Amino acid sequence: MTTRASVRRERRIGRPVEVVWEVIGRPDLLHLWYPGIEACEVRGDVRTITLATGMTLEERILTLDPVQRRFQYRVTGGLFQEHLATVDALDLGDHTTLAVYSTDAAPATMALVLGGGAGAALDELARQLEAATGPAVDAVRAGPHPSSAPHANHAEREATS
Amino acid sequence: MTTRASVRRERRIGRPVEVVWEVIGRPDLLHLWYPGIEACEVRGDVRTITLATGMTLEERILTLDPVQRRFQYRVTGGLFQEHLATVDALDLGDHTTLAVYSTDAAPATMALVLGGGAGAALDELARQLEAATGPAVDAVRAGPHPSSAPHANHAEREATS
Amino acid sequence: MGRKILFVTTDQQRYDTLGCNGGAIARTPVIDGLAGEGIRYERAVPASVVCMPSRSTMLTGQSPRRHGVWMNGVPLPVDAPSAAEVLRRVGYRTALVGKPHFEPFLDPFGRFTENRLARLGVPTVDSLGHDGLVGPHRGFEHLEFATHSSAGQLHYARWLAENHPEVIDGFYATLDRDLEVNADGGGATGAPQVKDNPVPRDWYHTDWVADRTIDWLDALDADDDWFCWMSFPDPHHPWDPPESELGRVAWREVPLPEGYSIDRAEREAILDAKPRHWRQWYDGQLVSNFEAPPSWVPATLTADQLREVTARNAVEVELIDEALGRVLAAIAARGWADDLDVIVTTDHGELGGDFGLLFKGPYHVDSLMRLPLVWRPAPNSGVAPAVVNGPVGLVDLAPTWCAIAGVAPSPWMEGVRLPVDEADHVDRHPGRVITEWDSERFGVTVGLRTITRDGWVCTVCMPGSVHDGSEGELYRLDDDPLQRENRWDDPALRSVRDDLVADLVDSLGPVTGGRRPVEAPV
Amino acid sequence: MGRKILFVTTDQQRYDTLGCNGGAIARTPVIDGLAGEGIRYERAVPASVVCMPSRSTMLTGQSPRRHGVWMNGVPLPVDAPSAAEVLRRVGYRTALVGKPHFEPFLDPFGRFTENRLARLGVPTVDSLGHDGLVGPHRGFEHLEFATHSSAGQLHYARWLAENHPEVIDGFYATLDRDLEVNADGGGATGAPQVKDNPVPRDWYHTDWVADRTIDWLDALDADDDWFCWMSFPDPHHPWDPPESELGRVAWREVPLPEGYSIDRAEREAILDAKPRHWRQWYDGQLVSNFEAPPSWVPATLTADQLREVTARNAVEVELIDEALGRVLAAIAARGWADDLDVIVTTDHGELGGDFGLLFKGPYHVDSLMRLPLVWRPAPNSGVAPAVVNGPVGLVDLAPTWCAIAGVAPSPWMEGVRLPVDEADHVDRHPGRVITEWDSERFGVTVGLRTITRDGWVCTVCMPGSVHDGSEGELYRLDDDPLQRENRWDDPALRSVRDDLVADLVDSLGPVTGGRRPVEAPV
Repeated sequence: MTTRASVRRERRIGRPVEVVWEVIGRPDLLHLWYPGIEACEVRGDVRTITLATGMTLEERILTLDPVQRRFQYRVTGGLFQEHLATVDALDLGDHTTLAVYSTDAAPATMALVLGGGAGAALDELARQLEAATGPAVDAVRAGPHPSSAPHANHAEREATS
Repeated sequence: MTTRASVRRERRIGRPVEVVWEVIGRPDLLHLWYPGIEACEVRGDVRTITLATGMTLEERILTLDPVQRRFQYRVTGGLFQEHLATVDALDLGDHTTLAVYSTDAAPATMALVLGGGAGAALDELARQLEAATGPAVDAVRAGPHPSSAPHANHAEREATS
Repeated sequence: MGRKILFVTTDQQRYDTLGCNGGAIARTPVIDGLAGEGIRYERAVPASVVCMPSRSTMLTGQSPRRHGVWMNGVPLPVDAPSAAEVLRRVGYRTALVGKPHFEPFLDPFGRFTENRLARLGVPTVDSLGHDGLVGPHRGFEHLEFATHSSAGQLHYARWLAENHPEVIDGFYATLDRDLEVNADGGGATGAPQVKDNPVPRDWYHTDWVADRTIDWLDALDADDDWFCWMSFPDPHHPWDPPESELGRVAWREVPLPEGYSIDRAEREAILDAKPRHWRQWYDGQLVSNFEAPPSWVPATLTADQLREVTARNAVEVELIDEALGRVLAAIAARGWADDLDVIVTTDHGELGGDFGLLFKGPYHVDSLMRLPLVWRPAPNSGVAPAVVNGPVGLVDLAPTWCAIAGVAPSPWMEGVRLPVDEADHVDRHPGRVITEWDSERFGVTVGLRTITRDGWVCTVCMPGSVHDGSEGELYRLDDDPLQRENRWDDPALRSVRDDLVADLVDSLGPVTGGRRPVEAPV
Repeated sequence: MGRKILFVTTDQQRYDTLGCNGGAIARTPVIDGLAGEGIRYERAVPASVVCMPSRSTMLTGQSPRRHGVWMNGVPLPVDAPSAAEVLRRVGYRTALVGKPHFEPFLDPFGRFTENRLARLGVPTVDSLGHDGLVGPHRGFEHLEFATHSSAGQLHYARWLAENHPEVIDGFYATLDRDLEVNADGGGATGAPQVKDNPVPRDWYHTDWVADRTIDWLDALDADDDWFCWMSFPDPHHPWDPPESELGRVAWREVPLPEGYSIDRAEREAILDAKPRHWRQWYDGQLVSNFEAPPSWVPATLTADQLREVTARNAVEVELIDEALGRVLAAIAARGWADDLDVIVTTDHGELGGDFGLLFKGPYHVDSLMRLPLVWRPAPNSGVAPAVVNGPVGLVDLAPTWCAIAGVAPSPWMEGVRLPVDEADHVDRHPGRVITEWDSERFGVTVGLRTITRDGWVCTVCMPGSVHDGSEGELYRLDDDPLQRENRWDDPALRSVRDDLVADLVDSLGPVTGGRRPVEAPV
């Protein structure tokens, strides 16, 4: 019996929610703020990430919702019996943001390990945003990824049957 | 192709996180703050809820984590191709709490409908907590459910294979 | 004793489906007769081209930005102001029979009053009004509901289940198993939302609505004043009228709509000159809203499918006209004919094949915005028959009901009493109508703001996930009645556009507060 | 030239596995010899009974509540203070060879330095120290790592993969496919974490650690002073020593541990008198931590399984003793024998069958808390052989290294230099050692606070998801050396308990700041 677990990490970031979402809402920039992810390629709703250990993971982007400011992806390819990552930017109404990175996974151990990575990622995200500089913040400033222009809503379509 | 969706609702509640968790962390009390749920029965990690329309749903409690203050359940029984509900109490550090209720579901439409219910539930939760009175708050005050004493960690075990 | 008000709405009916408006497919002698005796409006414009916002505007006399029902699925607050309550307080008996839709239908928790009422088996429930006074739900003493479907929680579905369960499955399933608008095709052409329905005509919702209306009226005292909103679910899809009636219109002989270009290249060129959401939906690249089957691609629509849909739509329109005739006869039998005001309209139109599209969406053109509207004032009021050409809004209905009842319009009403003729329009009506679209669907946002004025229709596409804020539409109604040529970027019309946009921005006023959340798709 | 320091740790070794401590199963002549020439500690107590917190205490000289590694999986910050860096700054060459575990092993992102180093192929990396000065990682100029497994990112696994890939699968898989501690059984009895491993002894990690240590020492200059932490992964499970060595101990003839009651009723009665987490784990009702296979139920442990595990554990202990002998010989060959201080200890014990349990967890009894500790001062220092009975802590190691090197202990170190004899203990040592347990596992929290003092061991169970704050343990070591009788609720000992608890609370001091998050299970 494989157990599942859910691990949530959060950081309050001293920047407005729109600014935080500019980074979180760019799936192609994850490697610029997630320690241990060295590269990141997005094609349609498939993202391939390369870890510092050399491992590559294929992910399906499930949700990229600028209204809720919620980004979700799922690692595909059999490593997990269950996986769902959710990144939220929550407006606290005082020009600060609560960034929340959740991992649901089976095996449970992987939720814990990915949770650790997510915590480190939020630390780095907060560091860059509050300093208003850093690789991810600079990349956002350089303009959108060609594929992230106003677009149709393919992202939330996922075959589940 | 069935689409999935993820709908998040949140409310800032002017009460400390421990007080908010006292309610959220009691799966047997959901009907006392979720409009349209008329009854709620918990046996082990199975919860059966009865809706105002007479419909009953069976749910599996996946996570009841007082450390993270995260509660998760999944509607079982085939109504959904995917379902995961997540309720978080997030400490904002100023004696206020952000309560977040998320629904991941396929079909997507059900995520929207359950999200609507969750929003109404958070409104009612905030109302009762901030008034320090109401059915759920009063039930918490009356003491724990017999089965919610210090217990072993069955909750996060779920067969996924 | 004052004037009685029969307010008749249909759902998603095009202007051109009525004989009095030039329609040649459906026969609508009853409404045509009312138009001949009363006032026919050539350009009645909704505040929104979807149900819940538009109906909320009728009831409250407010724009969507004020009543807050900014898209389908956002319930009108129970304590929103209600013109029905205004009438009730001056002694009117009040009822709404048929489709309400101020609250979402999809409601497994039974949270919304419309869904609760039939379960409770009571004609109404009390609730707090906008002014803190308790009264019946939204001012209606009697509520009896139906919608397009034989399923669900409302009175008609329960009545069918109790009395005629054998016919339930004959209706088209409006939602598929994923609770999305169903794309399944039927009939002879496989057109979406078409099904042959063996239900006897008497048990179909159109006649049920008339029957229930008549029953309510029959229970009133002879000297009661009354306001009755009779709200037919048709001719909104699904197009599943009783199959016994299909012979009324031979679909193969139905002419294609003027707004439909049979030449694909021409059709697509017209779409391409409009803001991008037009072509994206046509091609199946964009599903921005819940009002059409998400898995149906408009580009697949065939001419024959369009003919069959048009024919069935016309059948439904005829049934409504006949049902209305029965109600009017019943009213006459009560001796109320001379005191009776009848207003007939709809909440919004239907694309109906224009530009190769069906159903509705963020498309602010005549297909969806030019509505049937007829006001037949009480014969004893002495109002002369007329045609009003200038634009009026559904926002003007509530003040009109007040005027009929002889009470002042409430300060929260934004419209003005409908003009009784063209001169009255020039004198009293602002001459502009604002139509708003806002939608959110899983992160995809579309917003349109439209002004109808002086023979122009001008639409600004708000920045969102589809538009960048630079796009818009501009049509001159007299020389382009089908809105085939988008003149937004025409340099010769730049000052016209600037003036209309400035007026639009002015008219919208400040937006206050955040949007209320969407509770359900519909 | 000063004294050289060889600091030898094993992992999860019981006090009673050494001959000098009365052990009769494994032969440990090398360590026994060091004990005979030096100081043997009868009650050396860790600050935590799991690896990462305990090892962090050794390196920093701080308690877990101060260094912040409050459970396995919480990394020691890279800029935590390091006693190795203190020695390096006064000229010592520094190395750590073997198992580090200041940072989590399970690290798919390669975020932690320990895992990065082998990939980078460099002996160390520079980082910022606790005082803002840059130096090699945690003060070590040379780092070469191994752990219990033939898999993973560390040097030993890479060395095997490169040089002897054919033996990798012979090792036990420490984690199962769910990355949980593996419960699979092997050997003759099916005991968990047991496997017959065909690896040749020379390629096993115990000898590899000795080989790499010798190589590093051989590369030093003759007049270098040095501090070498040689850290054997054994005898921590898995119990998969080279099968060629299994004949050293005939498992069927191994006596059952004194702490194991073969009578089930007696065993369970003892457990039932302890706080509830004992019996709950035994019965498989509670998995509170990551240190044992979650799917293994202790109640299923058979006497034969225990014999086989004990035998294999002893084989691993013998191999370590022999490997240490080889290193000491190499040091002697370099001419450093007279200047050499050797300290041998472990990070924590092993339940080893006591109370019917294996592995480790929140169980503060001698099985896990009474550690082997031998300090053989440099022969030329003139320290006389001794046995110290009073309790000392692993927190005392860092000041001891400082003393050996002739530098003052750093102000951030919490312990004192290890006493050289009983009188020195009475004079200088506070006489109490605090041991802390904290764990979180998916919402299940357990906390223990223990004081060892004056022949008592007293544990308070902190309120959490298992305990309500009322439970505890109290043992008198002289008349209950196996801690079979919990006297927490004995009214006759109430004042003793109160005094110990007060001292415990006093010693813990204020807790500052929040807990750092857990990054991985291990």
